[in-house]
Amino acid sequence: MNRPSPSPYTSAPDLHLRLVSDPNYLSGTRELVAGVAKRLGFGEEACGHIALAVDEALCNIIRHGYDKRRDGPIWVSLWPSADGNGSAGITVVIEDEAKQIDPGAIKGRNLDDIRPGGLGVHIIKEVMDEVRYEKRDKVGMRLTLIKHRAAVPAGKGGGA
Amino acid sequence: MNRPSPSPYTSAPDLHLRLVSDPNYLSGTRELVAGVAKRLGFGEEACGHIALAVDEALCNIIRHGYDKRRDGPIWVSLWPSADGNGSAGITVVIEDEAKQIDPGAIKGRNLDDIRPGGLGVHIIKEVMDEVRYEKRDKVGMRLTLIKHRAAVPAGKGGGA
Amino acid sequence: MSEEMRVDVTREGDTVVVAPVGEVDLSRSPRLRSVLREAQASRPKRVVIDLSEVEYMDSSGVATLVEAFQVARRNGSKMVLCGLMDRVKSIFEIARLDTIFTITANREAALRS
Amino acid sequence: MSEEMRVDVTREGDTVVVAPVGEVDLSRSPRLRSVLREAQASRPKRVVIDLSEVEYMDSSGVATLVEAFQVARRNGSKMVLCGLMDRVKSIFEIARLDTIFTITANREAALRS
Ligand SMILES: Nc1ncnc2c1ncn2[C@@H]1O[C@H](COP(=O)(O)OP(=O)(O)O)[C@@H](O)[C@H]1O
Ligand SMILES: Nc1ncnc2c1ncn2[C@@H]1O[C@H](COP(=O)(O)OP(=O)(O)O)[C@@H](O)[C@H]1O
Repeated sequence: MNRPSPSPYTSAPDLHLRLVSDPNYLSGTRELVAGVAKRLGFGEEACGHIALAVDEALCNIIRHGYDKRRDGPIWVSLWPSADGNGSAGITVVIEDEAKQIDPGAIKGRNLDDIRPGGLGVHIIKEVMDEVRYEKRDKVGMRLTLIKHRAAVPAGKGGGA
Repeated sequence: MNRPSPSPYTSAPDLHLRLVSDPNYLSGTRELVAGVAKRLGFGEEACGHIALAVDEALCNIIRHGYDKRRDGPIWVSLWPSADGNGSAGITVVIEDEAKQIDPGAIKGRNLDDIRPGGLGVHIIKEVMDEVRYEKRDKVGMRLTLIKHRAAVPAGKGGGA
Repeated sequence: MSEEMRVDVTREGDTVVVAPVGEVDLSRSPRLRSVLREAQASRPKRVVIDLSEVEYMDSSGVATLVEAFQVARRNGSKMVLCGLMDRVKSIFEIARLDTIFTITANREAALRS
Repeated sequence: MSEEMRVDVTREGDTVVVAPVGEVDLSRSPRLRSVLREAQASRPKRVVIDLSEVEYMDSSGVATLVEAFQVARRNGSKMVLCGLMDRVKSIFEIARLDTIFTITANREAALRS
């Protein structure tokens, strides 16, 4: 397995996980992401949402990118991020060596049409602040997800 | 940062995490390990114990290996393992680029002497079935931890 | 390699209650789907899906429930979800499905509905 | 970068109750240590450490409590732990410290002890 091409970020990620595209590892990956988000100061609901977005992105890579192959490599990188507004946040970059697809072709569907499926991209965009799909240099896709920690509205305490 | 030298295992690990030696990432790493162990069929108590052993090992690398530096690399690799007895389990390999120490010098202390500290190695050996410290080729240490999933013959597996 | 998800199925008169336990994600939703198919095969009057022991659900779980909902509608049977934890309710809200499904607080209310 | 751990401190007569909230691991035990030092500085008759909101503890947390225990002994004050969840109790057992500390089920029992 090759390493992913250099990320768009200049510094190495604080955490960098390589996993195989086996649905049994979604759960551990979610726990990692939620656990890190919690330590970065996100509240419980936000941690759950970030983990959900990562889960949905991994599901799509497994189902669409790798056609349910269980041995494709996936890389998940995590950075604590400081944005211009002085509020902190988390940046998650997910890379694969799977099928490439035009980023414009990845979009959530109209939710008025009730049918099974077609919710993943909508969920990802709904819970994250920034969502960017790109083709990697030679093979595979890269998804960048950012969530800001907001000037937490009074009432909702930041995590412990 | 260099990649760790090839592990003693012939196959690539199913999950491979690189993190920096910052205590704030212990929590996410524990959650990853416990989440994976759960999917490999370990019960709740065993998952907690495996995560505790990994936490203690990482604490020791941060405190003793890297002298509390927060930017040293640590690699945690996870394999589902099948042992000869037909029972499954988990293998965790933890590697660093920190100070090397003679494996024989790493041992738990006599617990009758009540004092703060000196519990980590004892805990690791108590909760895991196999514990092996080695020096890596050029720099750093490697710790291999194995836990079998039940049907383990009475009397714990050999420690280091 | 991993254990199968536990899904409890009980029949109470014309009603079948299906209660999955754990995390309904891509690794587990196929099992929920096959249990639901089997439970719906006898065309029960009412299908109650008790989610009180479901700690996590992703869109593959939601899709499975939408599918069961469509089968129920074709069969002329009633389908009710109950016992959703907040984080599970949250995904139904994000998917704007919280108004499509009949959702009750607990199993008792679902059986009375 | 991360928030500090919450540690509630309350005084009831000659007793000081220290209640950390969350996970007491290497990133959080230094904070518990400094709160305990301050709480013990006034040499209270009794120190109750209420662990009912501690979901996780590693050996750095245990070492912090052993240190507080030694300070208490030097001060001639009584130290009691209470409210340990099973996974927290487990680490005291592994460290063979469950018989050294006075441990009660809850805060009320600790205050009566
Ligand atoms: N990682 C990916 N690789 C290839 N195609 C993708 C990927 N992620 C999303 N897509 C495309 O975007 C569409 C919408 O995805 P989604 O909203 O998750 O719904 P669903 O996966 O149920 O179709 C998918 O059908 C697929 O065509
Ligand atoms: N990763 C490591 N690198 C260097 N030395 C270590 C490492 N792990 C353990 N040791 C040594 O083993 C000893 C026992 O460790 P432990 O039982 O965790 O107690 P403590 O860390 O409180 O001293 C340590 O004091 C240290 O000398």
